[in-house]
Amino acid sequence: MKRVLSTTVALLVVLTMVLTACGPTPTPEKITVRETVTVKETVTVKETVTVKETVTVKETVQVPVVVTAVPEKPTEVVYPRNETIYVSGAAWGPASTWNPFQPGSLANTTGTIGFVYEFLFAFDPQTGKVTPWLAESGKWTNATTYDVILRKGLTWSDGKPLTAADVKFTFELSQKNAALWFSPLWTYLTGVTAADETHLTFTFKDPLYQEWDNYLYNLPIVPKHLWESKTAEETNSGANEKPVGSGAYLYDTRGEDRNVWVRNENWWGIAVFGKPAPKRIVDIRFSSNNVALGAVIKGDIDLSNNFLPGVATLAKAGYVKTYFADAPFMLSANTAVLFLNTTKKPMDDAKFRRALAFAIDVPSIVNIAYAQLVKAASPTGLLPSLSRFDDAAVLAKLGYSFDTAKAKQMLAAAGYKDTNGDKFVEAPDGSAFALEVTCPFGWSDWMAAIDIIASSAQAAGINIKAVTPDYGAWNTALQGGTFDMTLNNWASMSNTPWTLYNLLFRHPIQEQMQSGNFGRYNNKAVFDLVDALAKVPTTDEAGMKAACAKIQEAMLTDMPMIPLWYNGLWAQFSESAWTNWPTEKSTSPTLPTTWSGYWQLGGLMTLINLKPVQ
Amino acid sequence: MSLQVENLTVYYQTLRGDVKALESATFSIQGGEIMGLAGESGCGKTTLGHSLIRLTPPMRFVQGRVQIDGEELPIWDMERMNSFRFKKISIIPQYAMNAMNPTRKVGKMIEELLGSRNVNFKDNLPELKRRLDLVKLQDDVLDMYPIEMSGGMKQRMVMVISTLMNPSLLIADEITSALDVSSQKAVAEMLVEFRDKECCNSAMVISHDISILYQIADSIMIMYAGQLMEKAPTDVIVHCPRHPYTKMLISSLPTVGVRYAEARLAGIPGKPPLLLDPPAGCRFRERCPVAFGKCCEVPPFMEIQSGHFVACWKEFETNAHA
Amino acid sequence: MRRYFGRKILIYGLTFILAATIDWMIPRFMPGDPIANVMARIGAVVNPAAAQAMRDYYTHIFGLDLPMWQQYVNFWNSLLHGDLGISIYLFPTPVTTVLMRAVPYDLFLLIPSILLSWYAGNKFGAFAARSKWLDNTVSPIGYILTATPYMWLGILLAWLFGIVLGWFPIAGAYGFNLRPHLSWTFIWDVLHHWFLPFMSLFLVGFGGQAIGMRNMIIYELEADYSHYLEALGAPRRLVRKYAFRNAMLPQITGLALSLGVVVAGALVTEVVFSYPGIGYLLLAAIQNQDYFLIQGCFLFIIIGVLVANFIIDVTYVIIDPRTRRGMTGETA
Amino acid sequence: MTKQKKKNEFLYFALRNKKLRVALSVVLFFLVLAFVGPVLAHNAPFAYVNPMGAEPPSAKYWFGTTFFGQDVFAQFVHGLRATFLVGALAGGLGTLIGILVGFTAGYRGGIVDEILNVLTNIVLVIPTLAVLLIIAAYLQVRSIPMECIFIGFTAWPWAARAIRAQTFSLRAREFVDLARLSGMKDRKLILTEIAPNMLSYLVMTFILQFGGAILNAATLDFIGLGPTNAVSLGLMMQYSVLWGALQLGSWWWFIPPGLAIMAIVGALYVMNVGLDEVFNPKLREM
Repeated sequence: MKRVLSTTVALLVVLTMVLTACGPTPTPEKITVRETVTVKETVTVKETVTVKETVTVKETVQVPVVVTAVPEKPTEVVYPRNETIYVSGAAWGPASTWNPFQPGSLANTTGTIGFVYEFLFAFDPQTGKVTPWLAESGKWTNATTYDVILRKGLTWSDGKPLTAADVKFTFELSQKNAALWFSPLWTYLTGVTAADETHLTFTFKDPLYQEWDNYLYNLPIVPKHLWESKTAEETNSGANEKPVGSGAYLYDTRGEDRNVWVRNENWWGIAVFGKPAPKRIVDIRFSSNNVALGAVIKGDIDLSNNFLPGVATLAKAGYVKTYFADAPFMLSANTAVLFLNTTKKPMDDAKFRRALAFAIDVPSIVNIAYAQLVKAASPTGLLPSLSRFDDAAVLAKLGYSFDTAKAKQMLAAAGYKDTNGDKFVEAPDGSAFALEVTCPFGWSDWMAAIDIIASSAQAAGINIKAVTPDYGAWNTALQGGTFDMTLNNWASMSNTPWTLYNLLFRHPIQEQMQSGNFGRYNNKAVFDLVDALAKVPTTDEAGMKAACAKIQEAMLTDMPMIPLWYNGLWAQFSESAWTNWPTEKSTSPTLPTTWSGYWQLGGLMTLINLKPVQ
Repeated sequence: MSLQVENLTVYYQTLRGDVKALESATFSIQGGEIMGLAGESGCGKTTLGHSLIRLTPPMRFVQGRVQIDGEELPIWDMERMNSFRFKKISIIPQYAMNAMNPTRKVGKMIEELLGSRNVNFKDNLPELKRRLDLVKLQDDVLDMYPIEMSGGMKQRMVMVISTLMNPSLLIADEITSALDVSSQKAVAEMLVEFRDKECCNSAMVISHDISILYQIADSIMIMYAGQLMEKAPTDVIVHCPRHPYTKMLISSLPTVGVRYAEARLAGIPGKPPLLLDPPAGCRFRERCPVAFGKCCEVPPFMEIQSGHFVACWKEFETNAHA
Repeated sequence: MRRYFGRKILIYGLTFILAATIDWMIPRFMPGDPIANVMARIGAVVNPAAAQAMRDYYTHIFGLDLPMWQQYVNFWNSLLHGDLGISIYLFPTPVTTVLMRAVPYDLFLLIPSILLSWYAGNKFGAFAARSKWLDNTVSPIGYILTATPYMWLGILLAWLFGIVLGWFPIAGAYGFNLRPHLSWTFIWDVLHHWFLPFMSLFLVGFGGQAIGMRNMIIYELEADYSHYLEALGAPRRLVRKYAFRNAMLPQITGLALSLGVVVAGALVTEVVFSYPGIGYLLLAAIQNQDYFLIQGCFLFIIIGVLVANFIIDVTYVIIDPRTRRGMTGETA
Repeated sequence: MTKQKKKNEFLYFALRNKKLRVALSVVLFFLVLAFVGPVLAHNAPFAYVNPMGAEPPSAKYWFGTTFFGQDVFAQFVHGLRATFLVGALAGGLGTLIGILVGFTAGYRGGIVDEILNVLTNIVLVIPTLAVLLIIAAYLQVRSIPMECIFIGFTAWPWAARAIRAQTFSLRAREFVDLARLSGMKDRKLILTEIAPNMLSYLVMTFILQFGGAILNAATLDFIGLGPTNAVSLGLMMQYSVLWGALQLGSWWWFIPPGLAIMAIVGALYVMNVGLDEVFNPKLREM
């Protein structure tokens, strides 16, 4: 009896502890981790020029403690269904920071950027247009001057007005602080002047037009009156709880597995864009995608941006809606590229690399590993939204497709023959080789994919086996360049093909390649082509196409990496509570996504367009 | 007449069939008598002893009557026996060393035991202490855990516990075998003292150490292969045994005081029969030098002189002629 | 007695120091660059100068720029101040904060499941040992349960009650539409989410305890002292009481031993039901190579198991006089 | 009774013990399946054989197919092999170390015991996963033998503690004391008095370690710290869950592996009790 008693006591005690527990516990999210990294790249594939001054770090570093996020006077504790939208698929860990300058970690509080903090412009991948947001307009008055006019009546959520001074302050934050991701901007930005409340002038020296647009819709504007007092450390890595921004939603609360945002009824944008339909957004972090799958089937989730295996079946059965009614069901979000380590034999041989491109059974990857949720990538690697930059002539001449016979024959022609009768070809110098294709353990779809890559390559006589190290080991090998060949998809939706090529041909080659050109492909000529593209004004589409054609020709000739398929913009939604989701049939479809960094790419507009079910 | 056993038959159930461990035993123990029960190991003496107080599987009651002080003893019924156990008939088990609950202080255990028998502990405490004194144990042993006692102490403690209710019959099963010679003597003498002080009316002392029995027993009963062979006053058994088996037994003891167990009836050819299916008739006959046709029938356990019982056709014949 | 406990405490202290040291070594042994990792997470800057600045910055924050011996000293120093560093995976949240968020869920899951399964298991086992047919009908259940892998039982329960029947939620600690607050709605919802994970922990533990107890009781009932009691006409009640009591002792040690398994079980169970406890946290930390979080979790488990072991040891000694002597090497 | 007779006795009762017979046949069944299964399964465990993806059991695919259209039966039988391998290797290792440590501690007692006890405690409290993590980090590719060694080296404290206790109780028994009093040499004492009384105990310890190892392996595999280059029942469960087998109702994917583990380990435990009854006459059914 004693024990039973103590047990019940313990129960009650602990129950109360749970109630007062301040919240979340991290969870491993294998598949969404990758999505996250993608997300990260959308905001950090930024420039490559070098800063002049390097920052010095203070000796003692104070790291702010995350305080319990339950507000002093809680609002509703049971959310009415008809004014709440439940979404998932963005966060891969519990919220830990609301600092808009830590883009990667923000995946866990998707909304910090886009809901709370806003941008001068937005970008709609569906139309490829960069559209004004905080800014009313912006234009190059001459080759080195860019003028921005802010909208009137912009306000911060604390009631203070948002003025040109705030924008100027934000841009200048990184002028003396190299640890901020956007510090490289100052290698060609020479100054920001605020003529008055709404007029800004940016002056440049030798500007990178292509990248500038990225900044316009990726750099979150922060309130000067709250941030000017922050130290460099606070600015760089402070957690910034209870963020004050200018956006459509306010930070409400968080739990170990969720972030809750509540509509900002005084948002300046309501007059301009309309009022977002859901009063409250509950952003759920699922421990793993299969759990999300269950929630979606039960209708607990209105919009899931998790990668859900087998969703094709569900969509066909009508359990869920997807953007396309049929394969590939999903919009394409980014390109899965097989990086070849060009510093190792035989990957240093362009002929071998090209033969490999033909050997890989992409159709099986699409049909088996993804059950048709994705589609094969264009050899140029560019997303469908940028397909207008694919050069038909180059593709006709140098394009590749799965063809084992052709691969064999190309290998033979290049001098790769099976001399020792092990069914696998040896290098022209007669040396045998055994290669590994890797991806992190647990990323099941990719594991299936590399299995297929390995087996189809073996069918063509190339000795490749699939290996799946743990994420950390994989990441180290990736950035340290010790892998043979590995999958990566860190470049995503952008207004310009330059974003992708900047990743694929990142330069200069460093001993740690942290965000691109992991195969350490070193070719000055191609690098120059990419830099040339960067300097083409975004208005000059013909010029961009010409530049891209050159890059694509070089790329497909040398094949330093092999674009394979497009990972989807995973999105499955139910119409049980909210309707009018964007689909292929919509007149002006926006992106049905909640991923961090996608709100300004149409995510927010999707919310604005939603209609509650009566 | 303390104990009266008639035609008691108890078998052991095994997967191979019944082991006929005790075959129609008929004998009695007088009030105040200490009877020694001797025989080779496996001869059934322990079976006899246990069947009188705790007849549990694999033991199986086949037939027979047992009376104690003229009262029928329902030995085949575990539950009904309870009222007799401890009060009428009690036992000092062979395993006295581990007989007490290791996790209870001895005193506490006794208290709970008595309590369970609706006997008031407090009332009996003085008597208990007196008897502890009798066996030269301090009172504070009651506050000890068994593990804190030596082997000899435990032995004596169990002796006290078992006799606390002044049973009419006390069964002492190999009480000395685990002890060194000196404490053997002590324990044996205490047993007698207990009887004299009427802590128990009569006793059945099971042992294969005839030398011990010789010291303390008034009479000795010899068993062989589940059958009673001979019972007589101690001196008679030792000095003029009548049953051929007893004769060999005694003569095979080079000097009194040698442990019986070690002297494996060196003189007698052959081994005891397997009791799974023993030969009909006298089970000793195969080894018996004087065996003859008649021995194929079971000999009765007849009193040839007052207090002297023998089960041997040869003996009866010689008697008849005499 | 005091001497005995003195030694015990010494042993456990020593165990703790060694365990903690090993704990400290673990991350330092691991290949792979934590800073590269944290930068990858926080959003790497690509131009060399800025990258270097960031590297130095975070290396310093995590104190990895110090000589090993000093890192070790700092480790203990901060450990004694209850400071376990900053989580990489949840930068910039302190590890202790992260742990404290998870702990309640673990206690909530573990304490009831351990105690109840132990208590019920023992009762049930003793009950099973009562008669042959009970034994033959009841024991098999115990064996099946104790032989079931935690996660599989979890999967089955989730599938059956969560998906097929839809009676219970199979993920999270409380509903999506709730914010923690004190109300029956919320408490009910929490219990609703807690039930299935609790059950899968409880059932497996229950089976093990029941079987253990059943076997123990059988032994004890055949022990000499039981026979003696019966010979003296003690009623079954008393005999059973003693047997049960003595069978309990090994069961208590058994409980201590099972703790490790239960923790592992909790981990997988939490994975299956995405229940936000330490075990779960640990897995996340491992997969994200979050040194400091990993250390935190291990230390927490180590301390937990040690304390539990010590408590159990004490209880054991209080109940069983024999151990005291066995431990001090004396013989009767 | 002479030794020889005793042996026959054991055999005699062993063959007549229901528990033992049933348990043994279950284990043997799976063992045989593990050996002949791969021959029956005409597909490689990871080969994508069914273009239709996940399908329920059929004549062609006895246990159905996975989400990717892999043959579940093939994975199952290969997984069984891994399971028995782990049980034997890891269980054996654990028992061996356990005996060495436990017996020495129990028999010597005193300071030796103290030291070994501390050691045991430490290994017992170090979360199994810590060591695994190191291994996982060092070996980018983990193999089953590795897993065995790891499990063996973390599981022995159980055996050690149990055997230590048993040795204690034996050491305290009178007959050992007597033997010691009569000046018997330690070695002889251990061999003649203690070892025989321990033998049954050791056999049963091994059986328990065997089962424990299987469960441990399954757990590790399930949380994704198992072998990265092999198929195992635990991995099957992990994948089935990871790929929404529950939500998509592919019960044939996650039921068999768990069921097999349960049956094998359960049988081992029952076998343990069966042997107990054989070795310990008091418990024999009459």
